Amino acid sequence: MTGAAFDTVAEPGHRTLTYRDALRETMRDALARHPHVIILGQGVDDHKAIFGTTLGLADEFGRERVMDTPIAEEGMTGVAIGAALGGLYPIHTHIRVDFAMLAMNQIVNLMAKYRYMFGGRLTVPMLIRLVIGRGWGQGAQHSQSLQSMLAHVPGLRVVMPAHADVIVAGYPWLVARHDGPVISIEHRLLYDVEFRVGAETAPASPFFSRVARPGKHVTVVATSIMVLDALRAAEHLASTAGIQVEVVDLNCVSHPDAALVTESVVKTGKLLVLDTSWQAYGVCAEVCRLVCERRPDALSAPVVTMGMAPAPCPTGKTLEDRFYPNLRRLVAALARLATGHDDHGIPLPDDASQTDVYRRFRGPF
Amino acid sequence: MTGAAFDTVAEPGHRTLTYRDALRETMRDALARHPHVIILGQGVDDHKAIFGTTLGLADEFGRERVMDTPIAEEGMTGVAIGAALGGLYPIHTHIRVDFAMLAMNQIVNLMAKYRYMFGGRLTVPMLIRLVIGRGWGQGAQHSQSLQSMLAHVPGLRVVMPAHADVIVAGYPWLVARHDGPVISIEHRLLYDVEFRVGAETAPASPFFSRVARPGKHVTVVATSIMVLDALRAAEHLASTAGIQVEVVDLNCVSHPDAALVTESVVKTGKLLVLDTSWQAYGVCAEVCRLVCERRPDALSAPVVTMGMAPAPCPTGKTLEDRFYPNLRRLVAALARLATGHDDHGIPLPDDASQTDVYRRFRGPF
Amino acid sequence: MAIAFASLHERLFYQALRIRLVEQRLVELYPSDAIQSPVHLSVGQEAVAVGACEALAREDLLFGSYRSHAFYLAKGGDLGAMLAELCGKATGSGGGKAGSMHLAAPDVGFMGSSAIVASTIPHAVGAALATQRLGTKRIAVAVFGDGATEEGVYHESLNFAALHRLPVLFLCENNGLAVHSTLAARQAYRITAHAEAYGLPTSACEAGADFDEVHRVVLAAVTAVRRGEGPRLVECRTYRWLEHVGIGEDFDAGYRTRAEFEAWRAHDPLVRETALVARFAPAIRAEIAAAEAFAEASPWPAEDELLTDVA
Amino acid sequence: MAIAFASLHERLFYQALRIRLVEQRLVELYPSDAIQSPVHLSVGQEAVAVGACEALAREDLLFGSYRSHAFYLAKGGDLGAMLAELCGKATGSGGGKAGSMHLAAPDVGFMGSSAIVASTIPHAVGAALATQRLGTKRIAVAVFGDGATEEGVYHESLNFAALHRLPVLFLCENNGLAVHSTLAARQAYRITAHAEAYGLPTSACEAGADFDEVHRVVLAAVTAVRRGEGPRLVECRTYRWLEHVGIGEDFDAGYRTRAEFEAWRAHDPLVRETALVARFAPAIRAEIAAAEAFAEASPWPAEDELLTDVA
Ligand SMILES: Cc1ncc(C[n+]2csc(CCOP(=O)(O)OP(=O)(O)O)c2C)c(N)n1
Ligand SMILES: Cc1ncc(C[n+]2csc(CCOP(=O)(O)OP(=O)(O)O)c2C)c(N)n1
Ligand SMILES: [Mg+2]
Ligand SMILES: [Mg+2]
Repeated sequence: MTGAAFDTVAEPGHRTLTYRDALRETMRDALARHPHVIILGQGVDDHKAIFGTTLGLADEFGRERVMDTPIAEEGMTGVAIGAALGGLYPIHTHIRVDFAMLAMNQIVNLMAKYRYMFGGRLTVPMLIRLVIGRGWGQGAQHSQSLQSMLAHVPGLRVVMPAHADVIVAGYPWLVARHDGPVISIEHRLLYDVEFRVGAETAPASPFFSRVARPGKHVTVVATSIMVLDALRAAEHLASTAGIQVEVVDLNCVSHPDAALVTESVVKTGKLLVLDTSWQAYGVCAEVCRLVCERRPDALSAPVVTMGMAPAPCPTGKTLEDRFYPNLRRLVAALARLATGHDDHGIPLPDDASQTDVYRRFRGPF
Repeated sequence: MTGAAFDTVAEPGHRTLTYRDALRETMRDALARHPHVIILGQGVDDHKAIFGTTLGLADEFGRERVMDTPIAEEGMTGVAIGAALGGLYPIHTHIRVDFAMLAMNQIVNLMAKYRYMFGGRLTVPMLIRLVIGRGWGQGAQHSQSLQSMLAHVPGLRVVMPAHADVIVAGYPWLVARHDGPVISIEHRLLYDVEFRVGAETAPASPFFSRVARPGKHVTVVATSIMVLDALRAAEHLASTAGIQVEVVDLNCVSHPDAALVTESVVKTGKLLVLDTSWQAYGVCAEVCRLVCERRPDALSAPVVTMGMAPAPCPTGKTLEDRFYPNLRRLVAALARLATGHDDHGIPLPDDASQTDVYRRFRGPF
Repeated sequence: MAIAFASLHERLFYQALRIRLVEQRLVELYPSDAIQSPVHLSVGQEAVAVGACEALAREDLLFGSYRSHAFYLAKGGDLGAMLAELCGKATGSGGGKAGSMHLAAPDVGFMGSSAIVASTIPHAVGAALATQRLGTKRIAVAVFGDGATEEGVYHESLNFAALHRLPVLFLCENNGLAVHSTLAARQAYRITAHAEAYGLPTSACEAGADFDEVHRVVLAAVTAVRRGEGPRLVECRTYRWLEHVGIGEDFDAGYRTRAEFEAWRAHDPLVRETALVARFAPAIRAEIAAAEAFAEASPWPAEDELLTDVA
Repeated sequence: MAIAFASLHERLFYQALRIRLVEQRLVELYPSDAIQSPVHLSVGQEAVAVGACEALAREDLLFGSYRSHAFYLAKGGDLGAMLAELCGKATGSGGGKAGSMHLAAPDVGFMGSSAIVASTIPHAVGAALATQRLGTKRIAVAVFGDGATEEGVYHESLNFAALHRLPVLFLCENNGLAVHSTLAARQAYRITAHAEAYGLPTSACEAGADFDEVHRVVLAAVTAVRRGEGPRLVECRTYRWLEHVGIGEDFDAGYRTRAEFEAWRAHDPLVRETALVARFAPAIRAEIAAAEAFAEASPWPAEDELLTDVA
């Protein structure tokens, strides 16, 4: 990690834990340390426990603090806002970001605006956890990745951690120090992935972007699980062709570090944006804006963007596989971008070798 | 007008009508020609009649076809979708786009996906009319311009007519020929503005972008009422400094004409994007993507973007005036962009409140 | 204000009259464009706010709508801060960012108001949840119009409140109208009977212009809620004298009759009890004049306020 | 299928058994990964679909949820197209884009199914509005679970349907569960009494495994709706045998007991009437095998299908 906002955080030694455990640990600590924290959401207290991220917490802290809710996204988001206004710190979960469309009014018109609209007299400290995902025929209504809708709205802070350290250091900071609403977007396929984090981590703001791997030939700006894809592609290109890909983890998509992105593009001259959603009006577009407003002259080639195909998500496997970027297509695009031509002769990974993380994922969800 | 998709439409002779009357005429004709058209929305049948755009229609066609509704945006959007599936062509109105946040689930998860999700077996031909606006202390919840959230989602077509001819020719085409859902975003301050349209217009698709004014020194890509601002600024710069601004009316923001935009930027080398919403993840970002993916090398200067300040909309007049771009700041930005420096000596128009300008200004365009 | 009240009636009268005179003053001021903001006036509906707030404690948390001048004042919101807010001044209740539709006075438990119909109803429920968790004594109150009950979130809010027996009062100001639509064009249910389906005890006050009566009905409900008996709903019938938004009358618009208005007016204590009006009006007018002067003398927000308190 | 039925009971039995055997076959097939899609099975709930669809005409429009195999088949959806769809094949009911959660068969009035809880309820209301406007005879049916009634849109849908006396039947499959949550954790109301607050006549069928009984209750409601008497609600109590999504049992998960299941099972005609099972199963199994073969032999969607039928 270079230029990481957590440089100050890493202690000597480290430990390995899954993204899921990072979340569970963080949720547990929040409940244990702060009596005014509550977790609410459909199924937070059941045996599936939001992909395991709230497992055991209802038993430990009681169902008044780890509350199952009716199926009523708008209402429960409003309840969470009211609870925050009443002195609690609510953590509200949705097992699919798609369901948050039902709560857009509360999120966009109320939660995002309470502070400003009342001239700073009222604040809404709370965390909404939204799960995104992909694969296994989830289909059009269970596979979206709607971060750009949220990041468009001033008043919201939206993070998409690609690494457990953002959770372990950042989320305690949110609960203890930040008095506004934050949205955490978590990719389902990350839950099983293991990460190394400092043995002890001090709370620190998660509102940053960072270089996840330094390089000099091409810049990839990526979000969430796509950062892992980018790192794999970078590894492949380094070992097979000596191409050094710089991977920027955008992380805080609502407040991306424009200077960091620009600096990288100035260094490499070549940019590929890799996002979990559609390109149009998404992170792909926003990163282009950041560069266009600063140093478009630094670009020595057209920007390449990759995301979901411009369609709803189909369920059939053959279509679904084409719907998402895969490692082979990513490496191909990077090789073309880095070398400037198609006949670069760089070996591409098998279509079959695409992300074992995805391979390991098995329904039912 | 150059490169206009309606070139074929204009008949010899023309007439002048307001944006409001263009809508009312179109709504009336749709009801008169197509028995399966219904209009539904809060207040469509009252004396205010959606800013006059449905005036008299309930009396003429009956309240079963021009239906007032309960205050239930999610439900009524679902009802409209079901009515479309059942054989009607519903036109659903919201007097503020902000209220459509309550219907995002139906719009994003259902309406946008019905066709694809069922492999083309079901279609949802319908029109949603959303009003955007500005000024007079409407505040944080009545002044948003949320087109990018909608345009991000495959399955939706979103138009933001800056000229009455798009309505007069395009909306009859939608009702008669298009079998998918379309969203019309109408700026409230346009209703009173007069436009010149062909005396007779043939129905034609409104899914296009066009050059509203040709020029060669700078390109402005604008949406909705901002096109009028851009034309005013272009006029000012042409007459005071001989700077020829090319104004591109993006019009169909979900399916913008990337080639047209790129061609203009290749010609001028300089781009300013002027939108009714926030820049981040908005039209400003998307237009940057279109250029970055094609010809970033054509840019001889950083792109300038203008939209709402990155905050919820304040109500007090002094703050509100700063919240929106105005003609003076637009001209200043264009002069700087065109000349490459700040001390260009080009006279700027007064810093009048843009809202006041619109209240006085009437067209025709 | 060192005014001596001989009775509760007099004290409530004073408050209702104060709200009436404030809003009538807004009507006078509006054409000057000092207030460049939409106003949804409560003229005719003041008694609901006054009667209800009398039944509440200062620390009880109340959530309102865009039509909240009356509740803001009745709950104890500062008049000067309100007028300054309407004029977009830095001393306004929201620092000039709120306008008429987003008044707030958290120090007296007026927890904000929203221009999205029904949207603060679940906030009151959430505040009641916080009360329950934190073990405090206060209750929460959701104030909303008849039209707001049509929104899905109302159903969700009633259900959750009833399910957890939360200390929240649902207070419906039923003026029979949503903008220009009558109840018959919008609702297949009766508001009290509907709420009872969720197990909420309800009560109705037909005489919504009678603040004594409103106070009696609301107090009974508030007492039960505060005792921990779970949520309740009170419906007050009332009448909006002026147009939905703005300062005019609109009896000629076709959606209602002047006769209806006259009937309500005939029972309005603020119209009938002229002696009390004569006694109280001068002091109130003086207070309003001072508040106006304060608003006028107040500075505009600094330019950099545009980007403060965003996130 | 030239099978002779001696009675309505037999015919309904056959259909219910067919659905049961189809889903039990899916349970067998699932580990092979031929179906790479979540499945929400209706095992235990088939009788509701069969009894209800028997009361409907082919042209009546029915809207379902992610748990719709039973209603898709009962309404007359093609079995081969369903299995092909589950396998992501081009011949599937949605051309391989729909999966288990989005079955549709518009030709027989099965108007699609959605994975967003409650989201098609207003579609049925809208379809009923279309029927009313176009003067056709058909009615619309919204099928949804008990959990769906918690969503705000349910309130909005009941109100609008009742207000305009639309020809729509609200049919609630109450299996007492939303994922792993019991009714007591979610609802402060009773579903029938709540609907009555909107003026909807309601009826309940406690024996939701008994298709004859379901048919009787639904037919009475459908007849009234078709006669133009306005919307109605029918609640059928039923029981989900398997886990919420997927093919396993989960009585050890802690949210329900096996005893509950056994009680339902003991009353299930498909379990009790073994002679009918023996008589009908072979023909059904043959049909399933043919459908499976069809699905397996079907081609994958062409690559360019990815971007067709978008907008
Ligand atoms: C979600 C939403 N939909 C529509 C509107 C437009 N609108 C403003 S006030 C109003 C009527 C509300 O009626 P009611 O709740 O009875 O309150 P009243 O105005 O009568 O006090 C409507 C429909 C809105 N502000 N918010
Ligand atoms: C809007 C929404 N919220 C949450 C979910 C997750 N979810 C899927 S099924 C379900 C339970 C629905 O229960 P019910 O309506 O009773 O139907 P059942 O599954 O019992 O048939 C939930 C909460 C969803 N799909 N959509
Ligand atoms: Mg009202
Ligand atoms: Mg259920």
